[in-house]
Amino acid sequence: MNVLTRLADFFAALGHYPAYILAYLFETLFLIVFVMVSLIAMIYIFRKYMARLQLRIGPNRVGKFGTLQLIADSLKLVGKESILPSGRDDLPYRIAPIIVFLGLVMGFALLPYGPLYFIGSLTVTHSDVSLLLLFAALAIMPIGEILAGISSRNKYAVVGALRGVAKDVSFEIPMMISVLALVMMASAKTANPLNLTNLVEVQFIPYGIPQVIGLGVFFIAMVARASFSPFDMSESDSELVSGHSTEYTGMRFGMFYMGLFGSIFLSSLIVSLLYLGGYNGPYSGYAGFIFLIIKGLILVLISFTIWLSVPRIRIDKFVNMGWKYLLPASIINLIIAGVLTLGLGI
Amino acid sequence: MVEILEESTGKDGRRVLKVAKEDLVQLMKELKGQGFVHLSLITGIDRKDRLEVVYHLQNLEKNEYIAVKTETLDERVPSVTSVFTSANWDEREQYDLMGIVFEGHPNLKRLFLPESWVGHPLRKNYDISKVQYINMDENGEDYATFDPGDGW
Amino acid sequence: MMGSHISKPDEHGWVELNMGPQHPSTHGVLRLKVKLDGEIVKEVEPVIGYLHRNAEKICELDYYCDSMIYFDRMDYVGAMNMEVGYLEAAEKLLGIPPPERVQWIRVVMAELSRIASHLVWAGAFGLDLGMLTPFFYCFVEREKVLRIFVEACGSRQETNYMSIGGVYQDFNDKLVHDILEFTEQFPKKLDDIFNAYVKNDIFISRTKGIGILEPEVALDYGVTGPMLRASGVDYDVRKAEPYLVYDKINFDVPVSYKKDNLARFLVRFEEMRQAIKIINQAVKKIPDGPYFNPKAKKSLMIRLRGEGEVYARTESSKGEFGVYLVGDGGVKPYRVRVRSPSLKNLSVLPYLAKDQMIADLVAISGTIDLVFGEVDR
Amino acid sequence: MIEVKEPKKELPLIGTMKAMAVVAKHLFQKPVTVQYPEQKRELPDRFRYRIFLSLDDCVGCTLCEQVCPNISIHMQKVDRENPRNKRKIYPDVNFGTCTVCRNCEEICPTDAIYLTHVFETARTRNSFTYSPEELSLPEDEVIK
Repeated sequence: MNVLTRLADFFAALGHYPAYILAYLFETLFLIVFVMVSLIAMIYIFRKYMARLQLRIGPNRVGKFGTLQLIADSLKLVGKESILPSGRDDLPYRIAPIIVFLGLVMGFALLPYGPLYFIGSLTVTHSDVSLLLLFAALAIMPIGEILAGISSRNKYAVVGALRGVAKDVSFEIPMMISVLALVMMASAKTANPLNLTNLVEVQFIPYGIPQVIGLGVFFIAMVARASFSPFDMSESDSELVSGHSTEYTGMRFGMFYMGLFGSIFLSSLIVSLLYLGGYNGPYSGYAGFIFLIIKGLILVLISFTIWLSVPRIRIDKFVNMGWKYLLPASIINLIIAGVLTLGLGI
Repeated sequence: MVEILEESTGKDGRRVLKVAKEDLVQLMKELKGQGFVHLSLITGIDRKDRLEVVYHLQNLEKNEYIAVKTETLDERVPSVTSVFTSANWDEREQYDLMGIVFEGHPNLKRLFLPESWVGHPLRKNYDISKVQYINMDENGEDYATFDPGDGW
Repeated sequence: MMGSHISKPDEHGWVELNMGPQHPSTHGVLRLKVKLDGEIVKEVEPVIGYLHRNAEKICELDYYCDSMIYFDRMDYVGAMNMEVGYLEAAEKLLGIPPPERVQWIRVVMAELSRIASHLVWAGAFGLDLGMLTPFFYCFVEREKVLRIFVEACGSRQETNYMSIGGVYQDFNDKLVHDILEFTEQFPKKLDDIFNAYVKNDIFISRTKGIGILEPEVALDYGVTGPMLRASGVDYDVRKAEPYLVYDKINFDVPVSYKKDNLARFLVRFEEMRQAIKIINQAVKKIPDGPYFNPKAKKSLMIRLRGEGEVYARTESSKGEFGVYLVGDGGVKPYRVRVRSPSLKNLSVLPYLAKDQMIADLVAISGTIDLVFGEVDR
Repeated sequence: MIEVKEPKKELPLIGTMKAMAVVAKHLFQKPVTVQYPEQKRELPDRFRYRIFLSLDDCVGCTLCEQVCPNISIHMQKVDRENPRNKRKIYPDVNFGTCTVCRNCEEICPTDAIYLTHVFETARTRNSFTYSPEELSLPEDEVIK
């Protein structure tokens, strides 16, 4: 029993197809609300956490404990004039932030969220290849950033976009190879390992334990994907002003900003789903969603600590790292996974 | 060997050598050979009838600090950039603020003020009551103007 | 931003990029005209003067005692060092030596402000490299130093604490107590900050072996201070030509032979530890006595006359700070010339940053420790 | 002279984690921020900002005008009976350019001009200059 069928049952009087169409619509709406709420929560948590690490208090004026600060900030961003640079390439310039945001929402739509008390499973998409779809959706966001960099006709932005390309190329392959190892391990237990739900449910032992190297490689790749320090070369604020988003203002900039925080949360959820057992846990039939969120939040806090305490790595060093260390490590991890699956039958 | 016109000790106990400006570069070369590898400071002094240029040199091994003085009547002094690289910016600064032309300097541009600034502010006859405003043209280069409406 | 729009590459295929004067990493108003070949910096031309006030001219128009506040505003993160530098020259020219007590007080204050200056540098260097948090730890500590300054003289940054022939206000027991309290807890905090930086592999990879400055080149460009010492030249004005009472204090001059960014970082941190050592000794040794030379009584402040030429140099937090004063017997100086160490240190940037990456250009300009009040004056 | 040694080389990642731990440790420390209008730190005795003028003590000697480095002080004619101030001139202060250097306080022969702890001043750009009468009034009366 999941949300979709419950909604469809609710609208059953309208007939089979209209009921499902309406159910999907409402589900998408719920999802977007969830994404927005989690984004605001993410930015609030980041600002509070950063403030506490830096011996400050953080937002505390608007609302109790500054909880309404983010709403005020987003209102400010919406109300701001969007300044368009004169030499821009108009269409890519306008659609780039939308692409980033769309990629983010699609990523969230493909995750299995696990069951929550009486509502049942919160999973939105029921596809047998949701793992592939998820990584396809994840690959959309960098395209938006590159488009933004090239179309805004600014030298800083172009250098940022070039760095972004170099970065993406160098972590993408190790990331996919470490996911391949996961699929290999899962294929021994389930007939359809490309389905994320199956992939999570076969993790009696979280895959992070047999595949420590894979977890490390994947986590680094996910940090690089979300592009915060130490891997924020493409928008390094002290070198390239703001990288690909230099020429963006107002809500367009806000979309990049939300894309950044959203992808931190998204990558934390993905890591906890793939490697830390996702929504598995005691009473997971009732509280699976809560387990997932807790695991995700712990990873988010770790990510924030990394962001705040580690200097930016240089782009050539990162490319070096991607090809010389991450790629071999992920291949070793693949071999280990093979040995574990075929030899020991875990 | 360079003819030293006058050798004295300043109020701070430092040796002061005085040379004609024709001998300056030669003297600098000799001093550098003697271990004065660090040209610390170039100062121009407007003595109203003449311009005085003071070079402070330092010998790190002997821990000695001396001043070399030269004078000019026509605002022209040979550049010592061929001997000390550090003279480059110092001479540009003195050209900028004092109006001393260093002959043989590779890149004698103003250091602080925009190129179109009128006058050299450290001169005693510089009129500070005339305000100059600085603005930026389309290429990002600064220029100075007397018109307050044009400046920022 | 002006000049950051795409233009046609030049004959080498290099693109000109204009960093600054408003750029997050330029510590004020430095403008760098950079020629880029992809990520590689081919040519750098610093353009300075955006904070130029011509302090030398203003000092010429003012009385000897008034110039102090313009010296405060040169190196505004470590103002006491500038005051010491100016007074070294002015007191020699006017013939008003400070009493013994004042000399010890000045040493304490100069070293405190050296700590304050280096802390700003350490935090800002972290920001240059993309470390957000240690910046705040540095500033929390710096705030404690500034609190001592407020207690001593009523101002945080532009202190105007020292006057010709003395200091404006005397030390008291509470100040000594506060300073000792600070020096007691500071080394532990400093170690924390230090560890937050150097334990980091990425920090090491960003600094080690980058921006190598050979000692011959450094001397040729007139580089002084921690940058010169990080290049392996053991030279410190406090040792070579002791002013105030530095010859009565036991301290070491940190030197590194590695010549790179990391060496400069380590030298500056070691200088802070040595400064604590100096303060601890000096605070306890402050003798009793007048805090003002009676020859420079308050009502006579504007009637001091000086004649002759004096060049005095001190070791400020940036390097060798020299003041050349020429007096003509009047109540105002005839010519004031300042040797600002940051300016000389900046002039070596085009040499250091050639053929490095943009990220390293930022890191190198961070290690130079630029303060634009002093560069532009 | 001491030679600064490079720090011991840490294992990859372990060193980074140690540095992160140093930062994360501060999570449990108290914030240092002061919430300004509600909380105020006590001011040290020697803190100085707003300049006050005692009209009865001022003798109009113009020393403060001479010593002011920024030319923030100008003498103004004030019609006021004061036997010590025959010329009837008193200083005004432009707080827009005043650097609070304390030179005027130091040089004043009668201690008529002095700096105080008052720092919460709020003026518009056209009214930075305090006339001699305003200088002698408390801040809240001036703002009125």
